[in-house]
Amino acid sequence: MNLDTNIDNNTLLKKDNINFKGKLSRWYRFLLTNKGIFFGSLITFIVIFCVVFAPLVTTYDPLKQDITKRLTPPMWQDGGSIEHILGTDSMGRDLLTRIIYGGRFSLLLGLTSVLIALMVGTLFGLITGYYGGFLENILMRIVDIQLGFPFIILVVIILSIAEPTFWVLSALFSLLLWPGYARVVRSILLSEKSAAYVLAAKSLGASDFRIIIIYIARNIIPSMLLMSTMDIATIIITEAMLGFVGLGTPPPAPTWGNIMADGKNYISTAWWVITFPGVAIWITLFGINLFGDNLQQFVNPKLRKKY
Amino acid sequence: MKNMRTTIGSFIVLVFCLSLVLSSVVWAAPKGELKIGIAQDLVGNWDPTQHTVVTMLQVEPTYFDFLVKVNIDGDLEPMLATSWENIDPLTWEFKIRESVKFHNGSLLTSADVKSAIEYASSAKNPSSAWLPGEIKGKIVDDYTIRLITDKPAASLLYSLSMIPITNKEWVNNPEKFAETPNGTGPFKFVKFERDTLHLEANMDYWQGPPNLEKVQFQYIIDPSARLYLVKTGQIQIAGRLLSEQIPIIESDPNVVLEKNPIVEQMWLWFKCKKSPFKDNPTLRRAFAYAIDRAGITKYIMYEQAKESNSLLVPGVFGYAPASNMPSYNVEKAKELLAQAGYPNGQGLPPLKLMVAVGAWPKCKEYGEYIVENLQDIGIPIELFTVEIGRLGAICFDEEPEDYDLQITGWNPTGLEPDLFLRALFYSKPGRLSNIDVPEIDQTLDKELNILDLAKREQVIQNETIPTIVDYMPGLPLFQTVELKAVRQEVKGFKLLPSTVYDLHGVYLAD
Amino acid sequence: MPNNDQKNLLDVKNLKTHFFLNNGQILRAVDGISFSLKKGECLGIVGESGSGKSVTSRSILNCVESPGKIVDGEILYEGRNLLTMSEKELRKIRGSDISLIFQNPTTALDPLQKIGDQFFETLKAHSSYNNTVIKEKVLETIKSLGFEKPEVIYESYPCDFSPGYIQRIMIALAILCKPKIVIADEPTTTLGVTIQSQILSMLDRLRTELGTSIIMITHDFGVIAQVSTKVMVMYGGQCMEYGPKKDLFLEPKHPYTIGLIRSVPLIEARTIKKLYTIPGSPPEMINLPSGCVFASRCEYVGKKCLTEKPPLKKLNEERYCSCHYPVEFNTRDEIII
Amino acid sequence: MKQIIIKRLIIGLFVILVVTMLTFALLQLFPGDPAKMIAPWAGEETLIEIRKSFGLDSPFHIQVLKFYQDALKGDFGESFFYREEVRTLLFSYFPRTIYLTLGALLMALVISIPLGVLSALNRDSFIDRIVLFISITSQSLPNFWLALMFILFFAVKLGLFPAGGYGSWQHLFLPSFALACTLIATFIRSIRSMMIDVLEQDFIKASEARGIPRLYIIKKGLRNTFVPLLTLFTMQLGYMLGGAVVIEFIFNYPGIGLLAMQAVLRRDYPLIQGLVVLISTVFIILNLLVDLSYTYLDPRIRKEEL
Repeated sequence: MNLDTNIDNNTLLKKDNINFKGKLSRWYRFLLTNKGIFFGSLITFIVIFCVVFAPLVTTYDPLKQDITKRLTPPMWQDGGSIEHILGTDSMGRDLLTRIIYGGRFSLLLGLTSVLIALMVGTLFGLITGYYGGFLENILMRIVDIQLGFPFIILVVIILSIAEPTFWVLSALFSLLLWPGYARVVRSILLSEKSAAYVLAAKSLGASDFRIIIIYIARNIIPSMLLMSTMDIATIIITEAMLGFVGLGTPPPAPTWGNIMADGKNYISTAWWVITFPGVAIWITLFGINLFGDNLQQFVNPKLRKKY
Repeated sequence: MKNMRTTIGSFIVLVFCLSLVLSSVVWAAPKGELKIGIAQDLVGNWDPTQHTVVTMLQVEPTYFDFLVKVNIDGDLEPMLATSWENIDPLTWEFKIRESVKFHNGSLLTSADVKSAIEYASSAKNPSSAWLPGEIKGKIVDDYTIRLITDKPAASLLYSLSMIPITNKEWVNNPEKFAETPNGTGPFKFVKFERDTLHLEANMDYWQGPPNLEKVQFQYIIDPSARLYLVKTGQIQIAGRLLSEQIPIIESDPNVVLEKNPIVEQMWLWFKCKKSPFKDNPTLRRAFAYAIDRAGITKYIMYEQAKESNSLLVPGVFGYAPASNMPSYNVEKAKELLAQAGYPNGQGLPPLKLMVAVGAWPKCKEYGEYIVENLQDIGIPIELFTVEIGRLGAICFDEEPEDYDLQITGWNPTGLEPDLFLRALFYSKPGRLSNIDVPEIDQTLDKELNILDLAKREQVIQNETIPTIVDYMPGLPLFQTVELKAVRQEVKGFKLLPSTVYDLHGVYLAD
Repeated sequence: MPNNDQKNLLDVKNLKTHFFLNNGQILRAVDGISFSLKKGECLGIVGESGSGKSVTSRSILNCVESPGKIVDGEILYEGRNLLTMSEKELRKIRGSDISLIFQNPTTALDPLQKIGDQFFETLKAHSSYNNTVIKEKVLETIKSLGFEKPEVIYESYPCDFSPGYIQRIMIALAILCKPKIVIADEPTTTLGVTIQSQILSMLDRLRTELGTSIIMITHDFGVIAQVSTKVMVMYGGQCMEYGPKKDLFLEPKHPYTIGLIRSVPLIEARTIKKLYTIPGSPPEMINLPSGCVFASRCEYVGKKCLTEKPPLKKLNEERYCSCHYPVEFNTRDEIII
Repeated sequence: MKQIIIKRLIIGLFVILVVTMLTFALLQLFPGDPAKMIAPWAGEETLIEIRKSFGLDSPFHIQVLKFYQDALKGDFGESFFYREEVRTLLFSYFPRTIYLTLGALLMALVISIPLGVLSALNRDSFIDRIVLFISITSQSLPNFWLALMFILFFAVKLGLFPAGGYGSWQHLFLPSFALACTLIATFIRSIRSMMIDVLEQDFIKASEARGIPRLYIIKKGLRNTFVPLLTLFTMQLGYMLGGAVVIEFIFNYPGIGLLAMQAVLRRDYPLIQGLVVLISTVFIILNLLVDLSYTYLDPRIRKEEL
């Protein structure tokens, strides 16, 4: 008895309303139609463009001091001049140029540290969450040891021993952040591990590695996206904190962090020195978060709107 | 039965409210309490000989007295010693004031003075740095004592103005000393907690009880925090403020701005035992000419600094502008640089200027400016910022590999010239510049042994200072002007050049 | 059969629920459904998946998920139109007068809350007893459905029981406030046959002993046969045929009902014949054909079917059929006993 | 359940041991000399005396052994700088940081729960946009800038709150609000995405169909977000202690953040060691509590564990 089901396949394909042109077109259509992603990526692109092609955007040298023009207010305030649109800092250097050049360092620092922390943390989280047992205890205790160390003490000691170069700082910040990722990934693993689709995959003979990477990893991406965008801000601001104690990047190299640290003492008289880097951070993060938030909808089907 | 889980949330909230209720201490200051915000921290050890921390030296005169006192004009005044005379080049005899009581009620006698001075001068204790060497005390009777120095020391009297007279029982067991000081000062020690020193009036003080009931010295790390606390009235005096904060102070009717030059000077020190500065005074003078000291004072520090044109500061015995002090002259700097063997900076190894952030105000700013000044004449130099702890550790090293020049301040809180010249330029201990030149040692010894004040002053001004400036171990950048915000209800508060707190005459008008 | 002079408990007239998709198209999930329900009756709504039966159940309680909206029609419950009621009034009815049983028991209860608390919550929302009385009533309802240790159930969590057991608990929850109507949306689809019969007998007892009328939504004819007193066959969001179970089973008039009945494998049938299946596939709800929705798959299709949408003809007092050419068909001669 | 706790505490002790060993090693490499911090201008022989009084002259391993012997007896030595028992110092400074962190947590929850729920309920509406705006702003503005603005505005101009220091709840309000800002950003976004997740689930529709009032349903939704929120908070706690340093710095609020910074800057080894032990113990206990709360709050996991 043959079961010739009379549903012929080509009728399904022919239907024009179900779009089977292929995965890419779906991405393409989604990215364009979703306003959030569009604006988010636009803002982030502008920021990255300014930061990367800094010499084109401003003609000033970020390190050139001009003591006589110290703490001149921004253009629109009285005493401000067209030359220095956003005014100058405590050493008479053009603030806008320093913010743009500073962006290079801060954004790069933020991104690299978050990426390293993300990789290490997720790896730890996946292994401990999925396998559990003895291995989990050891690795999670390493997380405890790492969290146990007060950050400020660790930073001051390490930055006194090692020269605060870019890589030392980003290693330090990923040291600060990776336990967070490990713990979140582990908590997601705990709840997903017993989910039906994982058991189904296992029953189909999928190897542990395949299950972790393909099945469970997809559930981690949304929260990772959420956390990493926030951590970039934390890093930039913590780098400013180091500026207070004289531990951050060696002057006169500008970073958003140490521009703000310098501007702190002049907050009531020269408000712009500390405010504009803050605004720069805000704009960058607004772009990234807008992009990340809406991308999250695409990645996480639950959040995607039905129909 | 309400389920258990919400109890976790409510438990946290409960603890929080409970603790708040318990700790509600009324913070409005009672009229008779003067609260002072200080910029550097106090050491928890109250034995005055166990530290050389500037803030402690500034605070000690409120609960300790000294044999002699330096008044606002810089002259010596009798205090616990009513009179003194010089018997021979090595001994001085002091008459001790009678019926002076310690805080624990015991009477002050020459035995207390002997134990205090000998204890302070022994090499074991840090306070020996202020004294010209070991001092022996010989008791003549209950109220007269002779102090014998191992070599003639014209600076003895001024140094004694920095050695507090403590009770002999306290000196014998340092443990007790570390807990609570027992002096004869106008205020008594109450307690030290949360970085705040609490003092109360000493009713039977020999000059009569002070007008203030209580005094508090609170360590507040951040300048803007200090200023805002004064503006909201939580403290009455805030020290070490920034010139950018002056508009805020002046715009506030109930806060008065106090501007006083003090004995602190900021220096740029060359490491004279490390190449390329080793045995090369011309190179050091070339650097000196390349630095726009006037610019720093005018543009960066403006209200917070006064130009310094000598190794000493006005008010210190023997001060006079040094004729050969270099001023900002780029051509001369280039010329000297070539003479020193590095035309336009060729051949100079990459140098590092060390600056501590958070110790002295705006140190980083003028550090960056100096680096640019030097780079302008071709010198390969970079700024190297460190935190205070690291600076303290490596600022005396003779051949540090991390830096070649450093910016460090020097504030001996005393007006004796040797606290500047001898302490900084004598080969041993050769503090910050590690200069080791026999000629400088000879002129310093010569000046020390002259007992006649006028002659000593002449030697200091015409011989000692010019020779040191020629060798240029360190360039004085500017004299610090302390900016203090004082609430207008604080009356009778005056800032001594030695930055020491004299609160006996101060009172709070309502 | 309960006498039919009683007033209808629930009267649904020309109900239309459409989904407005974000790409502008309109999905007519329910397109003009009318039926009525008397006390103690069990209306079985049967149809393939996607025929709009679940949406109908949700529309009755007016809790259709977005972007669905009820665009037309009336739902009279004891004379009051549920659609025009305020949210507050409607909430009083939901759960106490009309309650809903979901298809998938595993996700129907809050995983973090004790089962007892979920009962407690529901009763508290619909009554003003004090807490101890509510707890007793809850335990009493649970015991009344034949559960041995109600206290244990009260204190335990949904994950502590098997899906079948949970579904029986859901029934207890549904009848907690003594509702007049219980809507069961495919209650046994995810469960095994033995559990299915227990659940259906439980529902049936509700109807016979307590007189609560039931709307049973399913795609399984066996369930319809076992429980319902009246049947409505739905296809493409419209009612194909509606009438008492016995008549509909024995003399189905609408070609679609005939097709459904003929495709039910009968164990008694001695000769093995190729199983009859209805050709084609369910209609595409977004752009439904103009004429009769079933036309493209109907064997008895005529000219009019393609152009004119057949109205719901009233064959006799309780039989309706929406087909231009109702077919004379008798199931008995199909089954060769 | 009990053996889990005991096992974790034993491992916790092991972690503290490792952390203190790590600190000793790091302090060896740490440039700087405690004696010079007390008496910067003293001569070399005096410095040797001071180091002897601190016990730094004895070889490294003896120092370590001595530390552990005393630690077992609960004595963490005396702070070089404050000349006070490390234990009493920590006990007087630590509660203040607890108030600060709890205050910040409370404020963050009070602000972010309503906003998170609001934006979850009316998704992609105008309110959602505003809440996203608030969350991004509160997170990208540096906390020290916020702190200074709060002082300038609330304390100095309006005089509502003290500008700093520690005394009663008024002193606590502004610093914990400044600290709460970064927390608010994380909480709002997590609550929003989790609430959206939960509200889509069947049991919520079932509760609505049972006529359960809207408020209860939101409460149910929130309870489901509580566990992940707890994880987020403990993760932020590490940052809070670090972040608190800046807030304590500006508000001159004497908590362990400021104490840690000064201890390190002054090379106060016993105080550093004491702080490391204190903070790692806090984290161990906290992590244990959070893990236990997983099992306690979420019956599904508890069913597996037992």
